[in-house]
Amino acid sequence: MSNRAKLSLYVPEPNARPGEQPSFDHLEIPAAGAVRCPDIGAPEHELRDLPYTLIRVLDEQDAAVGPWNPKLSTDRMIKGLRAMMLTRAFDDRLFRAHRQGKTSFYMKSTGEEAIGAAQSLALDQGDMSFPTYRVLSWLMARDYPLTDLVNQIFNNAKDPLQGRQLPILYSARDYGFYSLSGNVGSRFGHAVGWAMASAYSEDDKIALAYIGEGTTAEGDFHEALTFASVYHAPVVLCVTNNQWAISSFAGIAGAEETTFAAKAIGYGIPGLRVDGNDFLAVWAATQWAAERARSNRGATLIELFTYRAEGHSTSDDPTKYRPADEASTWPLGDPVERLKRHLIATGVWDEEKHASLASELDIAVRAAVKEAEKIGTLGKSKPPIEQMFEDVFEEHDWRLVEQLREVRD
Amino acid sequence: MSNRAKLSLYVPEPNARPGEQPSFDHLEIPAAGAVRCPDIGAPEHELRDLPYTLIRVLDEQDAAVGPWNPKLSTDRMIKGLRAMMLTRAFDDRLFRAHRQGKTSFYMKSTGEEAIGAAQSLALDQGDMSFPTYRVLSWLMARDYPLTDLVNQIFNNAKDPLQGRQLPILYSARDYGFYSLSGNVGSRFGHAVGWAMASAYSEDDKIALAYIGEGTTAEGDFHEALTFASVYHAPVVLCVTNNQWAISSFAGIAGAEETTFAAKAIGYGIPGLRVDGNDFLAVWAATQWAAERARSNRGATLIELFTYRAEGHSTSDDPTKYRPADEASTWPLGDPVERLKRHLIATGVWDEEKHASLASELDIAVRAAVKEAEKIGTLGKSKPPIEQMFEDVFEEHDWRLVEQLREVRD
Amino acid sequence: MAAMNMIQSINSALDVMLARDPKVLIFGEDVGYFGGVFRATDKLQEKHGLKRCFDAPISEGGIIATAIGMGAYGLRPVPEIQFADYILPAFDQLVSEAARLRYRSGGEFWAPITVRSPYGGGIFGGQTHSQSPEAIFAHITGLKTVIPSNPYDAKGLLIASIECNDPVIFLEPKRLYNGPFDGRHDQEVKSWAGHEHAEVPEGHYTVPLGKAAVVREGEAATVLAYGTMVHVALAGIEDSGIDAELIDLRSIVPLDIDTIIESVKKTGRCVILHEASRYGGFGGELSALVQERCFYWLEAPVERVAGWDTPYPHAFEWDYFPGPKRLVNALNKVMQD
Amino acid sequence: MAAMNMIQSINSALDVMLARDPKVLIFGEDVGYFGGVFRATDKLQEKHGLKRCFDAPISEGGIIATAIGMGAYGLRPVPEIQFADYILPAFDQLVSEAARLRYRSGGEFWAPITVRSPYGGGIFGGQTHSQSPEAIFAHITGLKTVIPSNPYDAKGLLIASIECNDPVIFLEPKRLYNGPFDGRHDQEVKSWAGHEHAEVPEGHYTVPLGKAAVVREGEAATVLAYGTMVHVALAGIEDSGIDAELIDLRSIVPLDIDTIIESVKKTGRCVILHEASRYGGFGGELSALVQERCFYWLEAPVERVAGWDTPYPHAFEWDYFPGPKRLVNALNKVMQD
Ligand SMILES: Cc1ncc(C[n+]2csc(CCOP(=O)(O)OP(=O)(O)O)c2C)c(N)n1
Ligand SMILES: Cc1ncc(C[n+]2csc(CCOP(=O)(O)OP(=O)(O)O)c2C)c(N)n1
Ligand SMILES: [Mg+2]
Ligand SMILES: [Mg+2]
Repeated sequence: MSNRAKLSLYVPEPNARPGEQPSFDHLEIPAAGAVRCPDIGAPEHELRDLPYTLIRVLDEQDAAVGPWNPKLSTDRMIKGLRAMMLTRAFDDRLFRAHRQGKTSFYMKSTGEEAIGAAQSLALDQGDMSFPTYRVLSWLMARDYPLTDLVNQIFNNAKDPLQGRQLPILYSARDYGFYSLSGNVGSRFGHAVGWAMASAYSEDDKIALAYIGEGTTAEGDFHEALTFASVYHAPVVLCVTNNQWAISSFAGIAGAEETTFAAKAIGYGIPGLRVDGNDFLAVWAATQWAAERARSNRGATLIELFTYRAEGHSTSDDPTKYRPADEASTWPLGDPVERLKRHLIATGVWDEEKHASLASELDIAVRAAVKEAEKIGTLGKSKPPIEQMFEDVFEEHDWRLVEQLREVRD
Repeated sequence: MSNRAKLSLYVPEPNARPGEQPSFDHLEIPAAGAVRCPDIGAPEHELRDLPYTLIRVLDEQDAAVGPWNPKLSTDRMIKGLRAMMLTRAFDDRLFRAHRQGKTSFYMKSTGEEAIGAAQSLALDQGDMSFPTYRVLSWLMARDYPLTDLVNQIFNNAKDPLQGRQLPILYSARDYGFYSLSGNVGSRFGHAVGWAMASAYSEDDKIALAYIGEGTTAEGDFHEALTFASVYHAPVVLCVTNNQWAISSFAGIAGAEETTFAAKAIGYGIPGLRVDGNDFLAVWAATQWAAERARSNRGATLIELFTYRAEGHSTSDDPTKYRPADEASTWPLGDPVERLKRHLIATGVWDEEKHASLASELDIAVRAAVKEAEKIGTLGKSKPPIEQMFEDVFEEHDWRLVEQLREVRD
Repeated sequence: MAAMNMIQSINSALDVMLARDPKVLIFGEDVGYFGGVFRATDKLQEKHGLKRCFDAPISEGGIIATAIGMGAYGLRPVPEIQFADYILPAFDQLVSEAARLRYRSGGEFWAPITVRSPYGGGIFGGQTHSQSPEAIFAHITGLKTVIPSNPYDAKGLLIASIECNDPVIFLEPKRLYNGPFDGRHDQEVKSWAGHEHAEVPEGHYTVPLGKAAVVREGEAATVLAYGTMVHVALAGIEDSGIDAELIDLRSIVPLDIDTIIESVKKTGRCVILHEASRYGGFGGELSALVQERCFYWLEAPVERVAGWDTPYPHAFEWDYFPGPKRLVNALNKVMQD
Repeated sequence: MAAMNMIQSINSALDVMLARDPKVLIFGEDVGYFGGVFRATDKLQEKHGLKRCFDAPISEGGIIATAIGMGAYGLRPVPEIQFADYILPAFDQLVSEAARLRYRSGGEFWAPITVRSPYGGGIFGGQTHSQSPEAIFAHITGLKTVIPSNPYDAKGLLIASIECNDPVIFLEPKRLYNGPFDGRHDQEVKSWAGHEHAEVPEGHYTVPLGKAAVVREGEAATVLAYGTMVHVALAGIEDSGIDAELIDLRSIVPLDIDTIIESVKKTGRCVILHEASRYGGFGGELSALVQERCFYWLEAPVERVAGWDTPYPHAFEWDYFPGPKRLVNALNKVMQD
């Protein structure tokens, strides 16, 4: 035996569990406007401070301040607000539809709506996003037909995905929204390949990919970043750090040790850390990274720091693993509220307009659900049985021909 | 069509191909002794300069200088020198044996002998290394029986691995040398699990793992670092950057963008970049990382910067993809020569002793090869046929029983 | 004895082993404080401590790699993969490392790990929460693959797997967690309460790996099944009115070849039932083994009933899922021939 | 026409497609300047430019993920995985992504990628340069798996694969690269020179996927094989003196079921030959299909000759590798019965 000290295994734990006092005191949150905005041509080694701070534009007085202020037109901001509000209205209504047995599954993105909305509007038509299940606001910002969403969720005869997918795992090519899958992380590298293909083809389109902070632990994350870095792929790689991965806090993905934006440093690419609940900050950072990509300067990693305000999905109860009041103590607020207050502060918006927009959107969502219900909810209507065998391959082989025949008998 | 500029795909290329002038002018090589040696208790954020420099101890005058000087006893240095020289003698002899058809395969570690030798001696008995195929000097430093190595290489009746493995994919548990496999990278995470198990068991043993710079692109690398960081695993993770991965230069693994040591930053662990041809620097950095691990401070990533002086294996000819004289222009020299010169400079060694040691080792290697040849070379002798079926499981099931019977018929 | 559903009996197996052997530890996504998305590890962290049952990063490859390293050190890790659909990122670790470590190291190192994972369909989980990947494991030399069909077996087989010194893939038919399911999806959901195999001893016991169970004796035909399909098979046999013998394989590696062959030689007819898509599925191996060894006893071709050769299609769950009706058709077919 | 070995014909297929279709590009470990460890991409970078054929990081998962993204964009990438043994880190990408993209997206996206990879044994490559993983691909709905056995087919099948809009696993029997190999390992190494299928057109042509080749007509028994085993089978048939029909499957998905069934109905006897280990191998599927569809024509059990159920054992290469002698034994067995 040596006389060395005993080792002991360290296992991270969140600072509060149900029944305990939640606290975000450990967070260092710089004031809005405090972080510098470097030139997109700046070399990576001059950017290594950025992963350790937090880019913010909307200040405590609801003003847009500092060098990252994207100075958006009122129109664009209202479009963004609308997309976020629509997302929330839709989430609420469809979550209830799940409770009512109209669908097998649902997932909300409450508190994270700024991300998809700002990025969808900041990128071009023709650019391609590689989404997670939590960026419905991307589609909302591009006016994807609500009824088609509900048809997919109900897996009915008009489901654009022919009943083949779990609810909310949309695909919407024309809206710049790549096919989702239940596996987390496995499309991150597709975005890099898509971006490389665009560059190979001397096109001008870029890609943007999302991954949850929990999912950064997958090998896919590293492989995507490696390829993006080596081939200078025109891609914006986004880590949505909502601090939870089902019941696991971000410390299980390494958040006790460093930030997710800091992972960029290991690949020699810029890493930005952004207030994900600040629509304007998300927009600005995305635009900065998109410009880098478009000017052949390669990939950027953006950590969008936010908070998953509700449960993971219809399958879990978050009060089983975190304090019920944790959401209310979260210091970066609600993205919808923050943009609304900013618009009011600048004089172009008011409570009345807001309420009327909210009710307009609620009506639109109800109408879409109604229309989809007419076709049918889960199990009451489904695409024709041939659709079980279509698209396995471009053309059927004898197995599928025989099996379709057998099913029909 | 938008009027954005066209993108174009970037593909890295080395600065010289066969027929061109090799150049290492782009390397920044700090003087020996120039890099600070922080306390092992220093927090990660104070260490972020270390991945961008190069820890060196042996200076141009063959003196050991600076804060990283491990101040080794002459005995230890001579032990290290011996292990390196033995590795080289063995490599030369067995490479020739391949040419003579005595074995199916061989791989040399020429130019990289300091790494395994220093680390093997710097760690404790009972610690476990998770090797690549290029750290034979680890076994040499721990006096693994030469004949057993050759028996494995010849896959003869006395092969300790029972003829089941490709030559040089050794396993030597009692020598702290984990089982090799042909797959690159896939044991990197085993080291982390082993280290976590040691900590879980309140043992005092640590693990050390190797990976080639090319192989850092595998998902395994990232997954291992993630687990090591999250659970503070007592492990030393080493990237052997010998600048080539078969025919691919290190740029294909991301070396144009940053250093391999810098990957540590993304996990919030220290990253050291070390002159891998400097036996004393390798020793010191290893000891620093081992002390951190042993004091429950968790993992360290070490990039060992070196140069693969010969071909990848017996299967390739490096002059097909890099200038034939690249090795001779490599500025960090030969690890054997450098340690030898240091020992001579300090007065404890001389050319005569060196020559006599070299010939002693050569004789030992020849004797081992002879002994193994007596048992048999590839195809002339092999373990008993039962060994094809042993160790698939702890105990045979009926399939193996039946198949052994069939083979015997 | 206590009445347990399959989740409880699995939890009990883990609890017993954590208490009995300090070398046993559990980790996986959400298995710690939360107790797993299916509650299989419920309260184990609270009871045995943070370090015995803890959350892992979302990294199936990392989980298995780490488990192998722990196994090589001398522990007996029992990692959980949240859904068998997500075991694929760890496939290389399982095949190239766990399965091969003992062989390639000449017996110096091995990986006594038990990888638990919920698998199979029938829960409206869609493409990636419903698949049955057993065939790709059965083909891998050096891996054992175990699939229980009831609470009693689940506990006994899981303990046997944890105590086994070989790597074991332990696939839990998630549709059976809360009750037996015979494929009659339009009928009321059943619970395990009152089921004979839901009487489970509280303490330590094992069900040996490689020993099939004859669930129903019969003379007319042999039905081979495992997991959820054991219950579907019973229902199908009942519906068919045919006196079929039903064998629950329990583990597909090692396979209880003797019980299979003996039964088919007796009945002369054989139907194989599995959820996984048919082509290249484990049914092919079973069919080949049966006809190789019972050719002269067979009165009719060995039939396979399986999922179609499509991905698992959410809205078409009950068109895809091989229910009792498809078994009845196959039984009628082998009886006619 | 030119005389080509299999490496040359594969190189020619790639060359033709790079010249014909700007959407075709190649990447993989060491495929660029160096031209691949087996020289399959020799001179393609020089001829078609850096961006058409380039080196990739050592990251099989990353290579396939990237290729899928390129395919979704509209290109036709032809990634190389250096050895089929190393395809496993990309298994999740191939199964969960490439194979499922078209289906799950309702036809909006697909992955027209062709993954080339040398596979199989007989070259003293040891455990991880010798394996035959085709069975685990054959089981995956949405993937095609193609395995040529000679230079002519290799080129024609590879072009057909690249032009196919589905993901294709293209497994190249590396032991056949430089010459046919009939398993008689103690005899002199043969080259392709003079072999009838080594006459290869220089330009574009295809061999359709899903169409088997009857390599030898015969009346007494049917032998099913692919890759290197086609040559072993010919030698075995010759040694046996039995008038067996030999079918080279060429692709195992899609499978040319009609040719197989027609032959077995004619001969009444069938032997299946593959290099991969037997249990759960693709031979099980073939055996099941044959007995399902030809039961009443079969005079003897369908036999399988395959690798043993062990990892690929370096020193025991010729004990493990199924050579002509094992086929002769199986043929004699089916003829006796
Ligand atoms: C490969 C894979 N492993 C595990 C899962 C199960 N799973 C679904 S969501 C999830 C958590 C993801 O957390 P995060 O990445 O933080 O995203 P978030 O849900 O917070 O948006 C897990 C573990 C999965 N879907 N895919
Ligand atoms: C998973 C896997 N992919 C590919 C290979 C083929 N291969 C063997 S060695 C090698 C290069 C490794 O380069 P590096 O990591 O730099 O190590 P070095 O040989 O330089 O020590 C490759 C690609 C392999 N053995 N395993
Ligand atoms: Mg999250
Ligand atoms: Mg290298």
